[in-house]
Amino acid sequence: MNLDLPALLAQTALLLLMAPLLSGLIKNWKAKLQNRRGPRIWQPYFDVVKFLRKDMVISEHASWIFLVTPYVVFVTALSAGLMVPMITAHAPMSLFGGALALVGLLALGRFFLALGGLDPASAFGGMGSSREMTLSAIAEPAMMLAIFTVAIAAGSTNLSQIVLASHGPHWKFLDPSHALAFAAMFIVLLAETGRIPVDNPATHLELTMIHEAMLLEYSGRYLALIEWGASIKQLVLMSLLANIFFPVGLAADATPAAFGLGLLFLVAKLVLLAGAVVLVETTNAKLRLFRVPDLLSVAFMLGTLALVSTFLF
Amino acid sequence: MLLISILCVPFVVGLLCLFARPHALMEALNIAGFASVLILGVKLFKTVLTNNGNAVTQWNEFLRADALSAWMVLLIAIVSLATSLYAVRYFRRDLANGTVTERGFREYYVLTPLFATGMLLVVLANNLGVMWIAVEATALSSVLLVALYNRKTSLEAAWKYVMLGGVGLVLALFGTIFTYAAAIGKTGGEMPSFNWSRLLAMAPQLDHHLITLAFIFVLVGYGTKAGLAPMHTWLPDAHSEAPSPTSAMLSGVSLKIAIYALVRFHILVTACLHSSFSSNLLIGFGLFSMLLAGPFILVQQNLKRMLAYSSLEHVGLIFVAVGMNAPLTVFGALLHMGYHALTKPVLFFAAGNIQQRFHTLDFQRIGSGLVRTMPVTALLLGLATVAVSGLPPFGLFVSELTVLAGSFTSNYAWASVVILISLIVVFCGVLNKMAGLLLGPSNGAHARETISLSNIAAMSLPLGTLLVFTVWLPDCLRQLMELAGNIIRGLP
Amino acid sequence: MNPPTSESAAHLITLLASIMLVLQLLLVVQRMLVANIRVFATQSLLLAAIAAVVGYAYHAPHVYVVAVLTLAGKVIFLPWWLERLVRQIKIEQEIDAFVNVPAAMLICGAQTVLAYIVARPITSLERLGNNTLAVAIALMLIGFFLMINRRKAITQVLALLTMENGVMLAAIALTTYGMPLVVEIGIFFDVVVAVMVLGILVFRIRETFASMDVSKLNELKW
Amino acid sequence: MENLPATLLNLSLTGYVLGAVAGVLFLRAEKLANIFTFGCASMASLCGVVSSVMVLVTGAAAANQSVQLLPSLIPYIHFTIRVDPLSAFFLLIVSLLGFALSTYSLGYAKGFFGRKNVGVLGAFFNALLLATVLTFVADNIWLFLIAWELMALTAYCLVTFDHEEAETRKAGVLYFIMAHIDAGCVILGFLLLFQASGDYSFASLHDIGAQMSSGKRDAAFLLFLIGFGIKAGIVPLHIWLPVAHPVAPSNVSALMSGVIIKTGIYGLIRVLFDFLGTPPLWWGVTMLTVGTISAVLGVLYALMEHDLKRLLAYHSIENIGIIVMGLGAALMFLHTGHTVLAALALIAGLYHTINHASFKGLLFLGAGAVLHATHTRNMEEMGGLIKRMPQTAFFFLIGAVAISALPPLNGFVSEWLTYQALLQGFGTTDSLMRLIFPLSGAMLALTGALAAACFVKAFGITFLAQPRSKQAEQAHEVSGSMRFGMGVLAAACVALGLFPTQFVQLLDPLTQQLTGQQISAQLSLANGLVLASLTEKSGTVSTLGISLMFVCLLPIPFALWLVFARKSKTRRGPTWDCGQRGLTPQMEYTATGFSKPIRMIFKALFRPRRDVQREYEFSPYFATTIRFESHVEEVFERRIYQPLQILILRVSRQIRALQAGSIHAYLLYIFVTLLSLLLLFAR
Repeated sequence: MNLDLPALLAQTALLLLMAPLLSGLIKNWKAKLQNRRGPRIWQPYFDVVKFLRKDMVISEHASWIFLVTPYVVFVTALSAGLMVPMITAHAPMSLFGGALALVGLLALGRFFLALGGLDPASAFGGMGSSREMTLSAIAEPAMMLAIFTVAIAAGSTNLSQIVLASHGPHWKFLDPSHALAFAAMFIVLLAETGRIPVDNPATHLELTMIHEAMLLEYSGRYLALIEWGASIKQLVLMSLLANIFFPVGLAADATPAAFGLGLLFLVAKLVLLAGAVVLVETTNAKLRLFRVPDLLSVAFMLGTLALVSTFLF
Repeated sequence: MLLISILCVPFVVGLLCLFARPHALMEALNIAGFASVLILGVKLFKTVLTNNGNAVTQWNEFLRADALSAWMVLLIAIVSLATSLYAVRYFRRDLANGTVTERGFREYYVLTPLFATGMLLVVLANNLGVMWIAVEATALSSVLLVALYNRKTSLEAAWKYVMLGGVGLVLALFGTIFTYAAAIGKTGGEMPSFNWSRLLAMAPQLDHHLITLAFIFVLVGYGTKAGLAPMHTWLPDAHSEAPSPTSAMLSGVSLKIAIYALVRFHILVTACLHSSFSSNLLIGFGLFSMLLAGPFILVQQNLKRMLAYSSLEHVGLIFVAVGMNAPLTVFGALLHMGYHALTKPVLFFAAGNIQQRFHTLDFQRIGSGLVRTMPVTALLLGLATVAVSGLPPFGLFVSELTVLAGSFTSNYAWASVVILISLIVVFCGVLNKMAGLLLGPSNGAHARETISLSNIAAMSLPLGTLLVFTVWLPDCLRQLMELAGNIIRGLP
Repeated sequence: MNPPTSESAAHLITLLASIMLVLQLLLVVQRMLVANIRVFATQSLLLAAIAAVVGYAYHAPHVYVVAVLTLAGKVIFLPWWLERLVRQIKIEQEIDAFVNVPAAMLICGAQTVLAYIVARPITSLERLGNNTLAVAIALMLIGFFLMINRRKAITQVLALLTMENGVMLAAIALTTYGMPLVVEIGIFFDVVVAVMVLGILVFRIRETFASMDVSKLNELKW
Repeated sequence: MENLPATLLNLSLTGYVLGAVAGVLFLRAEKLANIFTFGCASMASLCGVVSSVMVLVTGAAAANQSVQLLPSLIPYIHFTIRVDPLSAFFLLIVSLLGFALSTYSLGYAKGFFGRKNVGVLGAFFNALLLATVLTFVADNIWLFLIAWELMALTAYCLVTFDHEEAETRKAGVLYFIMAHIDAGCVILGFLLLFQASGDYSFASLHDIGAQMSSGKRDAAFLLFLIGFGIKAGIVPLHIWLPVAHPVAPSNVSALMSGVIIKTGIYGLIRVLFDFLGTPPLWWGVTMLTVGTISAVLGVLYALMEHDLKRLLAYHSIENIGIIVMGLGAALMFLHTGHTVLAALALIAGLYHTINHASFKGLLFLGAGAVLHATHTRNMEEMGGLIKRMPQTAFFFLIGAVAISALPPLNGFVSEWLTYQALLQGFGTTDSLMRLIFPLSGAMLALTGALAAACFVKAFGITFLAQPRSKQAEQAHEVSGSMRFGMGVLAAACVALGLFPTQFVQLLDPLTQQLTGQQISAQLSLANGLVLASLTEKSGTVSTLGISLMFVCLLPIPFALWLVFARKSKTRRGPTWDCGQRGLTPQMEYTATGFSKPIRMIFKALFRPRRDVQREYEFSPYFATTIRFESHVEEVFERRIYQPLQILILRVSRQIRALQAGSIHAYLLYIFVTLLSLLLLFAR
């Protein structure tokens, strides 16, 4: 085993730096579409820095779980990101885990986040934890089915292998199974990143909060870590979607030019995806909590159909 | 001489008790009598073994003891001994309570040895007519024992017992006569012998029609005595109303005596007809008995009646096992007879203790939590329940599994499904009732039980024997049972 | 070898057996207790007669013993004892049956037919008379039916005894010589003791329940 | 020294016997009883651990022979044992858990002093362990069945240890009845095999299925599936499990959930892979389906529980489902002849078996510690325990993370292997049947996510936030031996999580025995750092690597703190209370509330019923008291078992009318019997 240290460092840096940008981009575009000026694209960076500097108030009921959670969320999201191919087909940590490990790591972060929500004895935190765990649970099978579809086609759960396999002659995007799986995955993405119509990231209204409710007691640098972690997670999922289903432009050889091209392609794909997300967010209203399962069951059905169609065609 | 002394000892004890004055003397006579029967029984069993399986005969083959008889003698002896031990404490207490009169007390000690004599005669008589007479004698002596308490219910039970038993015995007599008639004219002019061994020797020549008819009558007749459903209806009544020592004798050995009688005919019929006619009937009635016992136990409210139905189930199992006629099943049946004879008395003894304490056998009125109020009885009752449910480490597990395994070597593997289902149903009922009885909070008011050493001894003796013979079955006993099994299966 | 069957003896036996059957039917119809006992005594007398005829016709002296025992026991002793019992316990004279008379007759007829069917394959084995065996089985079955049909304890005892008569008839009919003497005597004494035990019970029941109706003995169930 | 494993095993068996005897001897001396019974048990199980590991490591041909334990009883009943790799593996599980539990019990049983008889508890505890060990090592039908029944019996005695409670007695009865049914099925199944082989020894049963007619083979399969399935607790045969496990003392619950139900798994593996020969396809499909259903329903019902131990018991059903999924997949691969894949699926199942033993044992011990400290199993009365029992909380958290299949702990590893087996199964066949693999994989994903939700609830409500009751407030950390017991299992969870490749090597003799393949080399990459699913290409994972990654990445947040936040201050303050006058424990989210969204989403299954009663003086909006009750329907209990029970009882009562006391009726029965026999046979 040889660790490609530069690639590792590069991807870590990429994840850390690009994640807030993506969040900012989405926020900005959303505002634009809603005829608002909106925050600057760079605003999330400032937010993170501001939060990092601020003093913290920690609930007197909270235990060490509350203190550990931000680190866990941050680290798991980052580790998950290291398993996803971003610029080149070879993710730096792909040997340490593939799609399943990625899902597991994100789940670990969520597990602690939910515990952190419960820890300060506030009703909001509990509510948020409860909803978050519920929705993620019903999103999980759809996500797995979508991943299985591509994994079966590639014969691997390793994300790099999946991407490499899709380079091969047999791959075509027009393959119905891929299209269906992509649709399923896209819905799951909306749920996992807390987007409308599943969750409204901008709300602080008690009854509609999901993700935000869990963070209510967090402040200062802990909040910064969690927010940053969340945006990394969003980046990870979106690049996963982008690179698995559209494995174009990934750097084939280790030349700076190829890397540059790869980065360019990645950004382009992410921008497109962000656009799609923004479109969906703007054109839809948030669903009632108990309507969300309907949406996710659609995703599940799409995933199943994707599988069936690999079988049929 | 051996056979005669086996018969005479209890008979003389019974007569002596008729005239003995002191209570202690009667008790001592009983215990001593049965102890000597046990010793003689062991001697008989050794003699049979050293005789290489050939029967011990006496009085020109009037009395005959082969391996099967020897096995039964052992069972009768040990159960009677345990019962006589238990009876000491039981009847003293009853006498003190005024539950039983002085006359009843004497009646018990006179009739029980006679009852035992009758049973011993059943298994030792070679002549089928004498065997019938002996069965009738056991019935008559036990009827009065059942009615000993002279309560309304015990009279009712005794009446049902004697009427149904009487009808059964008349039918059995019919069958016995037919069997005898089947031999007439096949002996070349001589008067045919009524001896079972002779009849067996000439079995193939016996008249087939008559033998078939005979077996039907014998089956219904002795089946009534053995508690085969649907002729079993007297059984729960008699077993529940009799004094507990008598219940123990009835359930522990009396049923098995009737089984023994029926099995003798079964051997004869199979040897004659060379068909599975009697086997099929035994299996059919056995399975029906087993199945019928379940529902009654599930919704049972009376402890001793539940035990009686459990006997019904075990009798059914023994019949099925004998009917299957495979080496393993027959061996299992004999084993089962023995183990069951050792288990049931303990249950009835415990029930007797409970009855004397709470003056009822109704589960609801006894309440729960016997482990607190009567720890020793509860422990022994619990162990015996485990045993009777066919769970290890007690022998009934081994015998039941042997029967089941044997059924898979015969043509009747399907029957094992029925057996298992009924065993499970019965288990559900017994467990449910017993758990409610033994466990749980006690209703506090009662003081801790006082229990005498003889009581504990009487209850632990069979249970201990059972445990010993479960983990260590001496070779000689096994040989005896194999010989007996061969007799049942009609092998030389 | 069997001694040659005397024609007239055979006829006589058949006749006596048939009368026994008729008496049995009479028992089913008869509602008076004492009368019942006497019918039974008569029936037993016929049985004793059959035994005597057999003993005479076939030169089987020990069958005489059976005849004498039957005469002493079932014709004289038991009826006397039962009548005494009836007097002692002062039972009402009426006996109610479960099934009314015509139906009972019909059932008895059916049982007789059944008895003939059952006995047919083995009539060839009968040593004496035609259909004596069938009559014996019919006696037994009707006795059984009688037992089921009657409510009074004492009639049930009586019914049991008629069944016993059937058995004895069969024994004589089938085996000619009767059974070995030990057995005969043993059976006889057993029956007598049985009836006495039953009598004791009847007496106690009467004392305890103030009634002889066994259908009221239904406290023990399930 | 060649027979050291056998000697150790004998030593271990003797130890259990001694422990049981000690329990009986010291019935009246509870302190001595405590020390001797549980001391013996821990020593004995330690011997068992060493013995089984030796067998697994050396492949131990020496131990793989029949050993006569006692002289035989009747010529056909032999007490022979044999430790083949399969037995050794399960012996390892029972001994490992037995060791942790025994040490735990040393402290736990002190809670019973003066209240209950510790001697009885200890004696039965040893007896149960003994019976379980015998079940695993028995080498013939008789010994197996005897051990099997003894296990049921001793487990019953332990379940009803606290028999003053009506709930306990009912649970015990239900457990024992189900155990008896299961024994019945197993007996029938074994006898079918015996019929074919004519011999009782396991050696003679090897591959006996090939000599049986397919009808009998299928019958045997179904009987074993029901029999062992009841013991293992697969849906819909599970109903006894969530009832019986919680009412037992916690050390016993842990043993039952950790090991006893695994005897069902052991039986299934023994029978299906060793005895019944190449399976038809539908066996595997059935197992896979049943496993999937068990997993999903188990976790769903677990979510509805607010009784901590019942919740854990339902999770046992879930995990058994996952194990059975692995076995089912393995059967399907055996059918298609893919023995390597079969070995993979089998490893997944076995791995999950030992994992479940360790984390479920740990969780039950944690629950026991909580119960010990708070005297309640109701989660709604707990809370805030993490501050009062920090170590217990930490161990429980490890168990919770492990059971939720989160990396890098052991639950994740085995589920990862299961996923891999399922995914690769898709390519093994062309029939439509192959869709079952990814679909059950998706259900496995659902299960895992729901399990995470459930343990957020279990841990969060129990240990976090404010105490919800006085007892919770006054709770205190448990004794050292109890913490040691939990620590052992927590260490096992971590070790099994971080070193999968090393552990998989132990399974080589096992897969060799059952599928003829040794695949640990194919599963290991990069000197054992990385677990691969047969090839590098088809998927890899490294829990150790992930943990290292965590460690390496942690400096980043610290660096951020160093750069930006060194001057920031941290202060403790009250939780935001929306301007009310302080938060009270009543305002916290409850366990019931936590699972409400799931209850609503799956309401077709749960059929929730709620019952709200308000008492008010002026207007319903100003209620003085509100009573809220919420029920969830147990579908199988309500729809199958209860109607069945009612039906049986009703029929029984009707049949009872046969014996209504009338002597005439009784005579009639005899009469009719006689007449019909005459008519049938005597013409």
